[in-house]
Amino acid sequence: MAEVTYLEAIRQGIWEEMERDSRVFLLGEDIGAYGGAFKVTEGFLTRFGANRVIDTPIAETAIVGAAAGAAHMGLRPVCEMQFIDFIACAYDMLTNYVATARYRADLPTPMVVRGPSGGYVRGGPFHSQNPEAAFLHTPGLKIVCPATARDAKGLIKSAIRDDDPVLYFEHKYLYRRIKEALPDNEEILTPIGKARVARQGKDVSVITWSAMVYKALEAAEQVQLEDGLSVEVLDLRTLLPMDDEAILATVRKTSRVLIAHEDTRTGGVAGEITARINDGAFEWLDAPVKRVAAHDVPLPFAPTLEDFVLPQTADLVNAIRWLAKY
Amino acid sequence: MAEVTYLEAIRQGIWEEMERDSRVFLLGEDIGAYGGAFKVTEGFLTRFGANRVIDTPIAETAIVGAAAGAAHMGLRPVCEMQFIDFIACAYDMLTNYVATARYRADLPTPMVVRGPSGGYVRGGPFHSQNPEAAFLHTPGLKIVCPATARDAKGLIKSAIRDDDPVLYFEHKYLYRRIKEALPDNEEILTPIGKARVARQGKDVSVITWSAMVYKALEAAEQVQLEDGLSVEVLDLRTLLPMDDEAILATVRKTSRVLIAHEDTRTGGVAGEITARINDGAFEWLDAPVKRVAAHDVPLPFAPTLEDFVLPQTADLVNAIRWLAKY
Amino acid sequence: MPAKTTTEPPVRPIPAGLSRAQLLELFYWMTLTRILEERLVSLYRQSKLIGGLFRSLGQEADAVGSAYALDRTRGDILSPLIRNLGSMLVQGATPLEVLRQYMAKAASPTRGRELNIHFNDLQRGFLGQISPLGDMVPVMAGVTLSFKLAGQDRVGMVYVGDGAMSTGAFHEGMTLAAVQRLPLVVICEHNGFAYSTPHHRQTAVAELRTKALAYGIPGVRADGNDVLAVYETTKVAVDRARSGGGPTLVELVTFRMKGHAEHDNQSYMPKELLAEWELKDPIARYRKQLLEERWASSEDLEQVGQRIAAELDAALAECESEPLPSADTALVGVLAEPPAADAEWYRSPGG
Amino acid sequence: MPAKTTTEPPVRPIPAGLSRAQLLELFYWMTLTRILEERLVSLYRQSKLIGGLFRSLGQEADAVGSAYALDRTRGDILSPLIRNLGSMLVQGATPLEVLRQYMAKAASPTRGRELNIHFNDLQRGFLGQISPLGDMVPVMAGVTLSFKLAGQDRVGMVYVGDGAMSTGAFHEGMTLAAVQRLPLVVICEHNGFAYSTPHHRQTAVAELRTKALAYGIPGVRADGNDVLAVYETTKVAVDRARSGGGPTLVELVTFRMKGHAEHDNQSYMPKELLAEWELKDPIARYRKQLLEERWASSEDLEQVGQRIAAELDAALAECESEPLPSADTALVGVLAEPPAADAEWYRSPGG
Ligand SMILES: Cc1ncc(C[n+]2csc(CCOP(=O)(O)OP(=O)(O)O)c2C)c(N)n1
Ligand SMILES: Cc1ncc(C[n+]2csc(CCOP(=O)(O)OP(=O)(O)O)c2C)c(N)n1
Ligand SMILES: [Mg+2]
Ligand SMILES: [Mg+2]
Repeated sequence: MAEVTYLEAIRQGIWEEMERDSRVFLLGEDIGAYGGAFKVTEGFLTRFGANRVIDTPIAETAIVGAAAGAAHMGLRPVCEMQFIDFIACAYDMLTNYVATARYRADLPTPMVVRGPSGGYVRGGPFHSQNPEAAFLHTPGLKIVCPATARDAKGLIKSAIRDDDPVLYFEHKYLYRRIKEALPDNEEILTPIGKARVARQGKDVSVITWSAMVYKALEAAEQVQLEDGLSVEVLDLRTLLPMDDEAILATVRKTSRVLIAHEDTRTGGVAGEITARINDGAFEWLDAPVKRVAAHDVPLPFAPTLEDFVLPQTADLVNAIRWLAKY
Repeated sequence: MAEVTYLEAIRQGIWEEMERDSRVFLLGEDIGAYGGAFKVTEGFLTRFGANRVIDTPIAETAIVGAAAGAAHMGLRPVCEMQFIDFIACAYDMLTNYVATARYRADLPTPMVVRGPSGGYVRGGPFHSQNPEAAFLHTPGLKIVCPATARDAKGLIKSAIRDDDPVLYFEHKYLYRRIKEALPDNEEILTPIGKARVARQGKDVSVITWSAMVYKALEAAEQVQLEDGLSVEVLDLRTLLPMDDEAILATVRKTSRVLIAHEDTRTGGVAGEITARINDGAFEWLDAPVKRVAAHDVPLPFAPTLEDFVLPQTADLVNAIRWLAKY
Repeated sequence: MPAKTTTEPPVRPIPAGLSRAQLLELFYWMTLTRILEERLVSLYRQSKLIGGLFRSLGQEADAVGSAYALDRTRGDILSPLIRNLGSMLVQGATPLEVLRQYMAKAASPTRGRELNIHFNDLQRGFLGQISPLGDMVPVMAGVTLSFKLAGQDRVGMVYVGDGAMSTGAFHEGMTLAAVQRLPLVVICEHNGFAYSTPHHRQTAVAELRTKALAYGIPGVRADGNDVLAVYETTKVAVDRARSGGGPTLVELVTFRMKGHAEHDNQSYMPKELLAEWELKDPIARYRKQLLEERWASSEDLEQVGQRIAAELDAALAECESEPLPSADTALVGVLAEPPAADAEWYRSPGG
Repeated sequence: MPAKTTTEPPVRPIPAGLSRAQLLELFYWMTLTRILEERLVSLYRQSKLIGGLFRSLGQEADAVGSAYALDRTRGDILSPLIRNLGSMLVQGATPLEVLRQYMAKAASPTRGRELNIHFNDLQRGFLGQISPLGDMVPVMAGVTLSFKLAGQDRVGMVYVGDGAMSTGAFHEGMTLAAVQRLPLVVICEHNGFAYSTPHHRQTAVAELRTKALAYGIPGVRADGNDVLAVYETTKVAVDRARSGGGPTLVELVTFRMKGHAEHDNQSYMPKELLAEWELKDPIARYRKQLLEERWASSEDLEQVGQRIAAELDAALAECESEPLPSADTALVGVLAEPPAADAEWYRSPGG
């Protein structure tokens, strides 16, 4: 059992899959000699060679499109977006070409697009985005957002083995901040489409994912101590396909639900989750489903502004108390 | 009062604004001599000249980006996407550059991006899309989706006069199918951000927009006759910013709500609306908010398949009855 | 006086190392393309087709001649555009498949999910396009990257129009293919117009092969209405790609004789241009050449026409009465897992 | 022996019609760029900056010389990249503004909303970039389109790196600007690397000016470390644009002497290359030239240094203790109407 960071876990996951399966190869900007902007692929070029670790021009549409073409031919490309924000430059290729390939043309397109996402890092409007919501309404894609080192490793491995395109959004705030002891000789494969109960509780449920899981756990701890409230925290892990069973189970258990995400509120993923809860467990609700999300503005740079715009632990505490009192 | 089609209404709206304001000009593919793929800008080149009706290369990112640059300088560009599906090719420019310009840099960017959207026309997966959901979570954009000829005219005029970027999604199924008598010498300006009660009712509310409004009205008529149900139909007209007052008003009135849209269900706009209803009128709900939306697949081409995938009037009837019985 | 029989010796030897049989094959593919499209037009007029109809009238030589330069036995793959019906036929797509696609039949290659010639078979060697222009260039860069990584001597070919070359996707795909020296031949069909937009409003570049210079690859140009010139020029590019020489941009100069699609009467099109190119019709011209050079006899060409008519009659007879896909197939196969999308509740609201 | 006073006649006449005063101005802007960045480095090391720090060490001449070719009195506008601090200074951006941006101060041009030199003032003539590379090319095409439509004789300038030229946005913007003959000068800073990616892995093209051919516009090349050559070459392009001659691609050959940003120790960078370019330092070189040609005296240059030190001391003193923006400004100004975004309920859950 070695202590590994979230970043190291991603690294290990990709490494193991490349060792296991010669069809897996990497495409991205500065991923070779440099090892990627955040060093996720450090050492890969030396180990796997320039044919499997390909430095590309600055051309996200070409990276994603080329990955799709290679995937059709039986390879298993893993694309890095240097910052996930730039996935916007491949939006057409991902939504119109990649996502539809199997349905319209029976073309298998097993590929992964991954990259550093998320805020709380003073990255400003173009190095802090959470693009989940932009792809949630595209049939044909899968979306995963690991919160723990274990899932970071387990989900990248499952994503690479998946027969369909998977968007893997890793949170750069977690890269080196969290550590976890992972078994050295156990193969970790987190199933895509399955949520995880991060904390058991009975009074209020917080449904969330990625870095927000930690704020939820902190808030749960605080209201436990200060209010004696028992809060369940559900870490969705996969957003598409969504784990309805797990969502409805926690709703039926607590009847009070908070959905928390880092992205802006309007049009965010919480809307979809609310609709599913409303649809599947309406009678179980003792209070309105509430959302804690970022304010509806582009994410500003200054710490005072970023901290105000993004949800903080205290906000979750407020929201949980409000629900408990309702 | 002349009878004008939905398409003619758009045409008149743009024409009037170009006559009124010399800062307004058009950018797009084949909009000049050809008058656009659907002839929305027919005759404009002759009247306004090549400086105000600019045929561009096939380059959506350049069209949108150039419009933004011109808008910063005080002009009021109206961009046509030949089919709205290709707005995906300008996704980065719209969400990262255009939408953030005012907030991050105090750059006014008054521009309109419009184009034919929607299905029911045997257009297949790339000529039938409804891109609302892709932009709903981008602060800094406005989104309008007219259903009537009056609003088609009133909203394009308001969009052109708006000081911020407006996405104007016109439904190609309606282009020549609906006609309406519009006053010749009244200036029609539909306010952005205000919904319209398309039919008064007290038993069930259907919240919808664009072409789906007509299916809702048909369904309302049918259940009135066959079941004596009184259905209210709310035509949102603007999706961003959303008219919460109008939404909550109809919910409080009927306590039974159906949200209907043509786009696929998962991640669709109905999720956001459900969350707002749940948040603002939870206690008023006598039944779960239900959604009628397209099935979660790329839109197939064959009539049998398209008709199955897209919501039909009969589906709305079923859903309304289900809600009334609940 | 054209030769009556093929026994007489050719006036000149056949160029490009082609055999008489191959010359006839080229004639067959070009003629098949045209007649199939003419059949489609009459079906379109009888409203038996679903959706729009796209013609390649006058461009049959560029499509057929370029595709013919590929080696089907080696597993070469091309990605056509809407005017490359001929290329797909050469790669083994059948008229029956095309008719079924245009009629959205259940038995069509895409089972009624996609339109017209948007279908593919990687075994036979064609990858259908999607509508957003330019996207197939990066995708074919990926296909040919897989050839390179596997050390295969296969070649890929992708078609772009003079209009599609303005897209960002084209540029990014070209940049990647060139810097990776991928075995990709890029065929630019310079047919003068992009929908209603004339070439000079699309780009400030006169000869489109010039764009190759921006990628550090060779750019060549040929008369797109001369099928043998198209073949020879493309073949050089294909051989270069196969031998590790990287991509080539091949500009084929031709003309779009019909509107963008059947609905478009091309009122914007200068009549003189049409008249001028009418005289350069690639099939009439090739026919004349075959006869004058005594590379084929009129009987040979007659037979080709008869064979095609018979094939198309049979294909049409087979598919016309076929059913459309049944609705319950609509939800299957968006992903491998789950195998089908949810059926929406409102279809059986009781349940 | 450098001249001691400016009274002695120049060895050679001053090129490009520049005056002594202008030569000193160029020296001032280049030196200001460098010293301001050095101040920023020490602030960065003291963790007084927020976010990353980008240097243009070794590229001051290309930024300053190109921007200097614009006419500020006419309302020319440029859009810089991250290494074009010098261009922004020339257009009137102040060190105080830059310091405030890097410290995310409330009084910064973007009020703490955007980072580093991502700020703009269309009056002074600079439009700040956004991060996604290439996007400013279409935007500046639009800015210069507005010049053309209004019949103004203003010129726009946009900077792209050797890496950014691979983006689809660059290609689309260039295609539009060229076909519309817009008054846009495109400056390509060929500094050898894009982050860690050497030029030869970015594109198969050796001389980046070659890419101009793909757009049917002139492509020229100059030594980016020779400020006078940069100025002269760019000036020709600016004059062409102003007189209706359309865009020019100006390739300025230089080298990135520091990592992509301060966090990057550029372990990937061949030491020889750095050593080689060290000798070509644009400021040392220009200084030498000024003295040897007797276009300026060492006193003149001394004074420039002193003036800059004083200005920077003052700027730093003024902003260092300034406050960050107050949180309540965060929701204002996403749209003109409504004027502010909603405050989320969870901040005052009672209400
Ligand atoms: C990205 C994108 N924008 C717009 C369109 C609409 N469109 C379809 S075909 C066409 C013209 C294509 O012209 P060209 O590339 O020259 O091919 P040709 O039709 O001449 O063979 C356009 C604008 C599209 N399919 N994709
Ligand atoms: C579309 C996009 N992809 C990736 C990045 C990340 N990125 C920022 S700067 C950079 C390198 C830019 O190199 P170049 O254009 O040569 O400019 P230089 O830094 O050399 O001045 C990259 C890859 C980005 N900003 N935008
Ligand atoms: Mg064309
Ligand atoms: Mg560079």
